[in-house]
Amino acid sequence: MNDIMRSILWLPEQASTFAKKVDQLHYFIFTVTMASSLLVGLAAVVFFFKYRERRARQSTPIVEPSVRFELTVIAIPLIFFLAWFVQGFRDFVWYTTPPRNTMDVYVMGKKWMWKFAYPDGPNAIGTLHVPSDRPVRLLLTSRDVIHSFYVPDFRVKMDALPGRYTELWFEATKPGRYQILCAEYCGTWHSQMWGEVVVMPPAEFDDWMTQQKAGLLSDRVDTGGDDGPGFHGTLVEYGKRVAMAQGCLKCHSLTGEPHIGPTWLDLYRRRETLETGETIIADEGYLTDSMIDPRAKIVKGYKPVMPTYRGRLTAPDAAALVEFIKSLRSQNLENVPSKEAVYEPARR
Amino acid sequence: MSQPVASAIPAPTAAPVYQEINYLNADRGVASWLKTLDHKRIGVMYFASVLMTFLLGGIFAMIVRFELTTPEPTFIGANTYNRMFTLHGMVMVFLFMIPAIPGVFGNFCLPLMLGAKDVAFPRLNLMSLYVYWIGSAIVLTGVITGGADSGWTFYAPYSTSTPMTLFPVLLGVFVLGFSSILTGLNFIVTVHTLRAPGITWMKMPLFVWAIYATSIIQVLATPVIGLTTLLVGIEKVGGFGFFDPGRGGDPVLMQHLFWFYSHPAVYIMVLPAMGVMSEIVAAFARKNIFGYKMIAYSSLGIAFVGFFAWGHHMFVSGQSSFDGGGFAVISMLVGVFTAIKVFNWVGTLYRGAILVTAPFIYLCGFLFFIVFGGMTGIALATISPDVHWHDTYFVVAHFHFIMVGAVIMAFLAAIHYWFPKMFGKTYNEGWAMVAAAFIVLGFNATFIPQFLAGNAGMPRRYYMYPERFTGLNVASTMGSTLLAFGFVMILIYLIFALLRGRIAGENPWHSKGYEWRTSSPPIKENFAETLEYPEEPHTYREPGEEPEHVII
Amino acid sequence: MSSSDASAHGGGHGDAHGGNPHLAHHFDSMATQNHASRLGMWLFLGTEVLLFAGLFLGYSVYRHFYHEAFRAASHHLSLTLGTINTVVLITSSFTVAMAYYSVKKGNSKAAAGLLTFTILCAVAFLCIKGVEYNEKFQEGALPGKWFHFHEMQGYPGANMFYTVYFLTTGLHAFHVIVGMAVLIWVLRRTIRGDFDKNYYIPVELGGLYWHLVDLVWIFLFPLLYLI
Amino acid sequence: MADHKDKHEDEAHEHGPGRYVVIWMALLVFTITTVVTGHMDLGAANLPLAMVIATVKATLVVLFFMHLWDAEGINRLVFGVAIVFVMVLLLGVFGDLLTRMPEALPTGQPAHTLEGGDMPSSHGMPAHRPHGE
Repeated sequence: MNDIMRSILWLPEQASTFAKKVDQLHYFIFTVTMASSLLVGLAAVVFFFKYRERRARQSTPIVEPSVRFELTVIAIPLIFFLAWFVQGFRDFVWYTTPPRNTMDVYVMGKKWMWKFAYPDGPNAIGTLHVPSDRPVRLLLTSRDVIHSFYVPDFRVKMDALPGRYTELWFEATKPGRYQILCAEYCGTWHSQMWGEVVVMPPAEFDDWMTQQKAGLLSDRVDTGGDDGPGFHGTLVEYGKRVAMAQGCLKCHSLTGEPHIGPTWLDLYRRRETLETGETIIADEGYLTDSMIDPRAKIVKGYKPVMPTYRGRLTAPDAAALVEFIKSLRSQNLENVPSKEAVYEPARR
Repeated sequence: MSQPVASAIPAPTAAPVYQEINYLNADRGVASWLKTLDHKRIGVMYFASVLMTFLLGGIFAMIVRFELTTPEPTFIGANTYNRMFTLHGMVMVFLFMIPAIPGVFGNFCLPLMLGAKDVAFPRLNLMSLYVYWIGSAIVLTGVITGGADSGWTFYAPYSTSTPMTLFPVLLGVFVLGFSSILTGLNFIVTVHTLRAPGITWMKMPLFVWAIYATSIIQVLATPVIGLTTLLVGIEKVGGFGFFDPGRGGDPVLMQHLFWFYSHPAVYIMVLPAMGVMSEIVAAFARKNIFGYKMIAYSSLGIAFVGFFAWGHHMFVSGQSSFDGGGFAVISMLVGVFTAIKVFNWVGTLYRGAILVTAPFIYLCGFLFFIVFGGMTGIALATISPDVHWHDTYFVVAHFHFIMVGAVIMAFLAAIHYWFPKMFGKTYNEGWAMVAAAFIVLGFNATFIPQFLAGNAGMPRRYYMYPERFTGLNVASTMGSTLLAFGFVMILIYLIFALLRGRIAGENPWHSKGYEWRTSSPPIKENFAETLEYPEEPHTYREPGEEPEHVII
Repeated sequence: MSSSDASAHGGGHGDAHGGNPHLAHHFDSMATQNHASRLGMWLFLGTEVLLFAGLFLGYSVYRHFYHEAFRAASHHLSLTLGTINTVVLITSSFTVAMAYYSVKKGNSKAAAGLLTFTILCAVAFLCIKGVEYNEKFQEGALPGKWFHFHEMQGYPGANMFYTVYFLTTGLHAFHVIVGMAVLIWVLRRTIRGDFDKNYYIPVELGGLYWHLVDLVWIFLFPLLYLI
Repeated sequence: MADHKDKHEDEAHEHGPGRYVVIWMALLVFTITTVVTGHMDLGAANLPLAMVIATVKATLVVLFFMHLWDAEGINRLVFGVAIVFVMVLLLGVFGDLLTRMPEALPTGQPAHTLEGGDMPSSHGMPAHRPHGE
């Protein structure tokens, strides 16, 4: 029964305890909706044929509802709606109060990627490793605008507000890889702000965690902590490795001397004049767009030879590249704090 | 199509007469139109402008639909796509849905239905039209100079930090708010002071009740969206920090202020549609409305309780679960009012004399869509499923079922029902039925796949989506072409009817609505002499014949 | 916009129905037309109340978050100027009510004098407000981005008080200017002698708008200056 | 035309200008009291007292200066409904603020003191565990 209903409604897998709970209510609402609209439709069709106009300008009786009829017409929908509300609200309170022994993970939504930080473990961009059959609590925040952490297979979603924390918890039941999507509109690449939850059996997860903590920077599966000082491996280093791996440095110099493509030294927020004559500021949006679609905005004086990197660069790679480009500043700019306004809550 | 059904209408005893000197040609010249104080002319001018904005909104919609045929970028860039769905939302909501039925049919039919010569403040009425034109012009300059890319909800941290200048679009929405306030204010005063003697509150047509309830919302909710656009504009230009989390502001407060207007605004859109449908179900079932008081009071109920339910848009936005519960209960109450209306409409068909015409097909479509749309709305208001559905295509399908399914069906039904009264000519019934079929089919094909995409987890406003949603999106795009084709068909045969349609005569549908008791097109002063209103509207019985009174 | 509609539906256009030139063609009696004008004005006042409701909501939300900052900041506002402004507005509200009363009694000259006094009060209010704003600009007690008021540095959310202060008093000042324009327009017509014992609606509606502006200040004054 | 009584318009409850003067005086007195009480440090009672006085002053202005006292029933209804919706807006939003998760409330640090650093370093979570203990 559960699988039939799930396939009719195109619902994704039920990979968390909350998914099973909420789907039952979903089926109940769906069946009652279908039944009532069929009833109403049937009544309309029966009246439609039974009371067609037989004579021209046919006069019709005055039909008035009695008070009893009116009350039943009010009572039936009200009872169903309130029943759904009670069950719905009970599930919602269950969903918004995490149990006590959850494993906490910090989630930072940043323009078009998700970053995860285990309080005592490694950091990660885009992939979240969680054990199955153990409650996990995510403390969501955002670096710039409102994002929304959404895992369809767990039926969970919560907005990530800039400058403060919101929480979301789930207990994965089936090991596997489940897609994370951003559900609150957040700009150009809102539709590419994907991530992945890797659910591992508890034993396997514990081995992975210990191995991650002990592991050196080089063999870390998901290196690239954050550009804050004091983390093992920063985004900038990760970006540099990606640039070397993808061959960007064959055309873009880091030291300022001219090359096939524009130099990356002091590129960030530099005012560029394009072939079309219009001037733009090379900000994150421009840099990311140019990686995906380089021919769109060619800087004046450079040949359009750069290949597109769509499909070859994941969102985290692109973000790391942008961070790396931002870090390339010649000495004279050093004193100007070019770090954009960071909304991060201080401890209260 | 079988033989045209128009013949079902009895051969009129006298040949239909076209009122030669009517409000259209009473005085000539563009100046007479631009400076008119006649509510009927203002209604016709609203009609023309509203069709244009609907066309513009429809173009944006088709661009969005064609872009979504493939998971990869199809023919426009990410930023252009974001602008397209934002402008589709803005143009459709603020320039078409809110002013459409109150502006066109409220202006045209309200005084006729009250037996009045004009609305209470004719000059304010004309001012409302000008303010609507100015607001639309400002929004259109915004569209040309780059438009907005923050979604029609322009949520705070994104709308105030995006480099895209939102200013013209926000200013346009601010100005359009005034047009809405003026129309609402005008209609409330007209209903209170200009009812013909004999038309008591309980003998007013139900369309007037719906417009009255809508006007209450228009007057009391619109100032808050005016303030929100003002605050977002100041925040964007001046950096005041009212909504900026970095400076102590609270973006969730912006959502509260926005949805305090925008939820009642969806009732501004749907209540007039319900009013039109109450008229049409009575006229084409040739029967008195079943449960007049119930429908009238539930219109007022929706208007009042609609103000308390805005929080169900913010269940997963960081709002507390306690408050979420409160808003969910109240949303259920609003749902009950709509359910009452649907039962009473279907009840009106009982023991009626149903006449199959294009408006009646739209009525059937309307009934199905408002039941389906309304129930999914209630499902969304039960909080725990909303966690999965929020900001996915399930929500998009829900509100399109209500906005396109209910409101635009009613708008089309109203056009066909009052077309003979407004222009004195009838449209071709055969073509109208074909177009109606296209619209109903195309609508289902467009939005039912979106329900399934929403269930499968496809978020809203996605330019590129995971491959697994491709099939549903292609189906939805095909459906939307059907729907667009239906709209074009209607435009064609209505223009044809306007130019060379048959003369309709004073009352082609033989409806007992008050607005049909004058010539068509009506004379400038609406009624030649003051009429008597002995019985409720839509009591279909020959004079002197005692009707059978049935209580169930 | 708001000022013109207060007068638009006041003035009738003399034609049919003989007798009273101010009776519009679609109304049956002056009583109904006056009733319609008043109801229209009260509906418009409802929209103004809800417009300021949004700002009062902002005030109370940010006061709830940063009450120390709000209490400390209110001590930095000059109470004397605030009280003078309140007295000025209440007196102007009184004089505009008296102006309406004297027009109703047919004494247009007294009404013109009282209206001029009200307009002068409005100008005085704006000047005092200007002085206060000037003081703030020097101190640096400015909203959001430009907040560099050294005395209030320690309090979290102090800039929010000045954001709310400038938004509420700014919108209120704008409504004072609009109200002044309406009263000047009504004064011009009183001097021209348009009003008499049985036609005084524009004065009443202008007065209603001015009373609303005073009403908003009655709530704004304690919230910003006292607590 | 409408069922509106004509007599209401003419006799218009004659009252001298005295009423306005009395109301004016009352408003001034209330202003002085609110300024004085505002200064005294009554602690928690300060806000409600100031609000009560402001509401009394407002009702005086509305009833007598704006003639709602002898106005049509519908005008009173319109003003009453506007006030009800203002209360609903305040209740709805404060229903959320008072019961929201503590970490989801703004901290109000002025922008420039929010120290940089993207992610909370591993020194642990916010001060206390919500719902936890």
